[in-house]
Amino acid sequence: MKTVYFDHAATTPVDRRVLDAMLPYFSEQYGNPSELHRLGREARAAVEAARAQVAAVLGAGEKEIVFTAGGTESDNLALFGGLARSQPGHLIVSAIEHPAVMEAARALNRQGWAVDFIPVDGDGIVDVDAYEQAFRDDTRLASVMFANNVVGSVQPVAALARIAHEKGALFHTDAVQAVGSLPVDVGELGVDLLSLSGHKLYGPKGIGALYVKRGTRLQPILHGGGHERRLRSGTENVPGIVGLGVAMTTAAAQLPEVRPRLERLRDKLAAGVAERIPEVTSLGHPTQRLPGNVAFSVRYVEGESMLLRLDAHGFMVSSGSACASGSLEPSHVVLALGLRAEDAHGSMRISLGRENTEEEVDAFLEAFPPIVDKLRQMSPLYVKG
Amino acid sequence: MKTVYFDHAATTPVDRRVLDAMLPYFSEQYGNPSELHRLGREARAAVEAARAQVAAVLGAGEKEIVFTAGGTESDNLALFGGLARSQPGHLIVSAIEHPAVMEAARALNRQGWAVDFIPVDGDGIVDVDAYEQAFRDDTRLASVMFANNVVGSVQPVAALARIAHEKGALFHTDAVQAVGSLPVDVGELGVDLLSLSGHKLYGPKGIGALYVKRGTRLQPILHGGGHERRLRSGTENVPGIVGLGVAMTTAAAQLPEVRPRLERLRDKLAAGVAERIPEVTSLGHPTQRLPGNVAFSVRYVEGESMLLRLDAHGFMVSSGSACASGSLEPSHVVLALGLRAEDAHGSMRISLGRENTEEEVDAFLEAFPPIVDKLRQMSPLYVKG
Amino acid sequence: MYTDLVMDHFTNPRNVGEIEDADGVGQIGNPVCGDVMRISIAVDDKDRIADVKFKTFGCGAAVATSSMVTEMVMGKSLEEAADISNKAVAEALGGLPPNKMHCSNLAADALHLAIQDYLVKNGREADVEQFLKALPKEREHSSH
Amino acid sequence: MYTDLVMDHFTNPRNVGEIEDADGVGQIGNPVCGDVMRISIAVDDKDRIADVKFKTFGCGAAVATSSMVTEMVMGKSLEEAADISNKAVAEALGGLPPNKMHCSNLAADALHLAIQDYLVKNGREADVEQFLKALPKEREHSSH
Ligand SMILES: Cc1ncc(COP(=O)(O)O)c(C=O)c1O
Ligand SMILES: Cc1ncc(COP(=O)(O)O)c(C=O)c1O
Repeated sequence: MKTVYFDHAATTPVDRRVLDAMLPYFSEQYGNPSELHRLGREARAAVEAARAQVAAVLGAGEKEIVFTAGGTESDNLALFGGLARSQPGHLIVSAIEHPAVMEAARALNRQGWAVDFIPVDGDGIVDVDAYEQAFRDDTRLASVMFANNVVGSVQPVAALARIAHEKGALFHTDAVQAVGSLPVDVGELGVDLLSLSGHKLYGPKGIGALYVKRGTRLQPILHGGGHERRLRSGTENVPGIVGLGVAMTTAAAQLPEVRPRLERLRDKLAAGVAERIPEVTSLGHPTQRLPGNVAFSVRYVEGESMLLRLDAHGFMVSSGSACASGSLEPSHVVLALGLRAEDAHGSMRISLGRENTEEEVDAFLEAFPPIVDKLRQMSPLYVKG
Repeated sequence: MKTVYFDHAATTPVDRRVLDAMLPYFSEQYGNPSELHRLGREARAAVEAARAQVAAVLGAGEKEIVFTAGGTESDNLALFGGLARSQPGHLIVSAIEHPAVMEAARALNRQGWAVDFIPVDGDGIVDVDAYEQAFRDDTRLASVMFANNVVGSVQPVAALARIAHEKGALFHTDAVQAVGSLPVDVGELGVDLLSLSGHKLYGPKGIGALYVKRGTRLQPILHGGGHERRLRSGTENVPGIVGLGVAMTTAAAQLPEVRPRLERLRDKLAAGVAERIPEVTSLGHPTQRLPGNVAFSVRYVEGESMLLRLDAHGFMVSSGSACASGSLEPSHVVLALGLRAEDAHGSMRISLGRENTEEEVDAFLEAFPPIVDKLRQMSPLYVKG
Repeated sequence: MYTDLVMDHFTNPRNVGEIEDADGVGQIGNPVCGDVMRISIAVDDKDRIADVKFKTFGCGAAVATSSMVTEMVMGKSLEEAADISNKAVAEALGGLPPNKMHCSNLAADALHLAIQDYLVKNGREADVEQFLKALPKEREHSSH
Repeated sequence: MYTDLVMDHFTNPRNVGEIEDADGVGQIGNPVCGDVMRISIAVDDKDRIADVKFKTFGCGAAVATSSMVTEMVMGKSLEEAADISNKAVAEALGGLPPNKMHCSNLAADALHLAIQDYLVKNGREADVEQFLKALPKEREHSSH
């Protein structure tokens, strides 16, 4: 069976060029960058070249890039590291953050920090007034994601950063879903901290970066040999770092071509689903959204059962965020948009990527309606027989 | 120029079998293990199979293995995670820990924990009496490394763990240098927490594991999606995890053959250096040491200059621990053995690995004495002209 | 995460639907929680389950346990059917992931409610007590 | 981390050794800190450095800066030599890693001490002041 991968927001395949660039660093150029001998120096040079690539794509300085083990670590480093020096005060996050920010904020809350969760509107865009009013004298940091991983909505990050700075707070954005899919320039955004992750942009898993604006005081969360300008100890994951560098460069180069193409496929897919299936609610903002994200809720059926049936037909999608906890709760993001819990259970996310084609979209639009139909026939909630 | 890699304690090349096992997981089997579709399920199965491999080698249960991004993260998770629930109390570490434990202990100290650093004898073995006497009513955890990364000395871990338990404290061992080189069985050791790192045992960089004995209460340091039984959030580094599993299995299978071979080369090398070069002090315990570790201090010359000259002759060694801080301080480990600072500056570490041969050892013994001689001729400290 | 048997029951669910003029109907769960199961039974004059059908809103486990329970009780006596527990259904499927054991494994409860419905409708309240010792009492589940 | 020029000076250090019956000798550093440099000079009757040699215990940067400084001052007047700073030596080498700038970059200081030694030995204390404004005063370095 031909399979169609529509789950690029969960993870992406490593690009051939990325893997080719990484390969020498496993068994040949395997030096530890901290060592002074030839293999060590060559590894160091590779790490620094990758840092320059990441920095260039973000419009950052090389010294502003800290390599981490992924988006989750970057988010945790931003929040815990950015707040470590201060006495517990106040922290602002949006209501639709990824668990990596959400749970870090909750952990800070248990340590004595007051946390405000800023609501979003029905399209999944942060309520800027509520955000602005949430600042207090002791607000140290605000964190609002660049683009949401479930419903794809893109936030007004530059405006939010400006407000945080007016209030004297640091601003962090989790740009894990945005980097590689949308132009992200730290200068234009004016953020202090920005998280990204390799495996969301055709790079490897287990590598990420945190942009730390020059002058931002940050404490490490991993202590040790003092790597990454003392901000992140641990022997550098050289192949991963090299891969991230190439993935960033490749994504940036392809963006002008890929983005409009995915937006067209996205809109076709969303329109096709809405046309063919009654009682579907589309989720997220109609235009202010990730190029590859289509999200909707199907009444009377449950997300996992749609996902598994689609999988049996070769289509790989997600019922929401990939959450290892295996929670059965409906997505907090979809609930934050105002959906009733029973409808939130019927939500589904399709995330398109570079290699997807119009044929695949068409095939999906063929396959999906009968699946929904069959599940609705099986549903005790579905009244119209 | 033929090069000879003698720096396996810093890092190792990824074994061919390991890399081959990893390769499909980059661009083909690239699923996110948290996703329910086929690619996700296959990735989940690969992760769990690797967990079983790691657990089997350590004599642990599968549920006792937490994957991390490396030895540093494992050490930090053990110390911060093992102590998070308690009120600040007392913590015991040895004086020769790797910075990953040392700096974590110092950070805990800044958070209000009392820390005792237990001295070692001239051979680099922890003073068991001093260790035992250091325990207080509020001692929550003791951490003593299995084998030292600089001078190779192997600690009496089982006895130290037993004492900690008698005193009602948790026991952690940093076994990053030991796993793969020596038999390590958590049941025989009786430890609660044990750290290991992939790139020290012919696995990839950026992956590690923490053994967490069933029933041990641990808090995460990375918060998010709840991966790894909530102990370590972040999308799993699937290729890295698969690589670690195969690296563990391969190392364990080869250990009975590799270990005696390396010990013989090690002893030949150490004896050869001592024979050919006057005023050399060998470091660490004569027999209770890592199979591949040769460490010594050469009077009147400085470590880096030896290292760089050896590198120019194709021999890659280390002047001590690979420390990204680029500190010019002499190794705290060598000082803890009782060497004077000026002599500690002349220390060097050779760490042999699987692929090293007797010819390489012989070549080193040829090349090294003239290098020392030349440097001594250049040294204002060297009196005998 | 699901066994092959779970996937088989999910992909090819047995006995989907609703029995017209059923002798007993049981429904459990709550759409807010993401799982609703309805089971209808036809009972013959020997107190045997002559037919059983289900409708389920829920995840793979919810569908599979519903399907499995209908297969397990088809043709069984009410007394035998009443003895089947959620745990037995999960075991018959070769096990369920831990996080699916609590909320999505309610098919036996729905069946028991259908049996109760039948008994009550037929004036046999006394048998309810006898057959259904561990009857779900509109469990905590439905409201959480 | 080291420039090619640093590596060249380290691998093929110029002017290694000790001038017998030197006109001036300067030593700086401390073995405890891991760097000791000794520079000896021969001065001709036109106050020019006719010969200069070094001995150094230390890292690559320490050796390279020592070698470089001897090359820079060979044949220069004492006044010109006195003007050379540690910074100038590092620049002549194409730069040094940041962590090597402080402790391992003392060769110019050793040279200045050698010049001072020569001047004092020859009763020219007055010139010390003039030539060597920024003379290292047995710096903090030696004791830290
Ligand atoms: C918005 C967002 N933030 C953070 C993460 C966490 O990144 P990682 O899986 O690399 O830890 C993800 C994806 O998992 C994400 O989508
Ligand atoms: C004893 C010891 N502990 C911890 C570490 C840190 O491991 P990693 O580099 O994988 O973070 C190392 C090596 O760097 C080590 O030798």
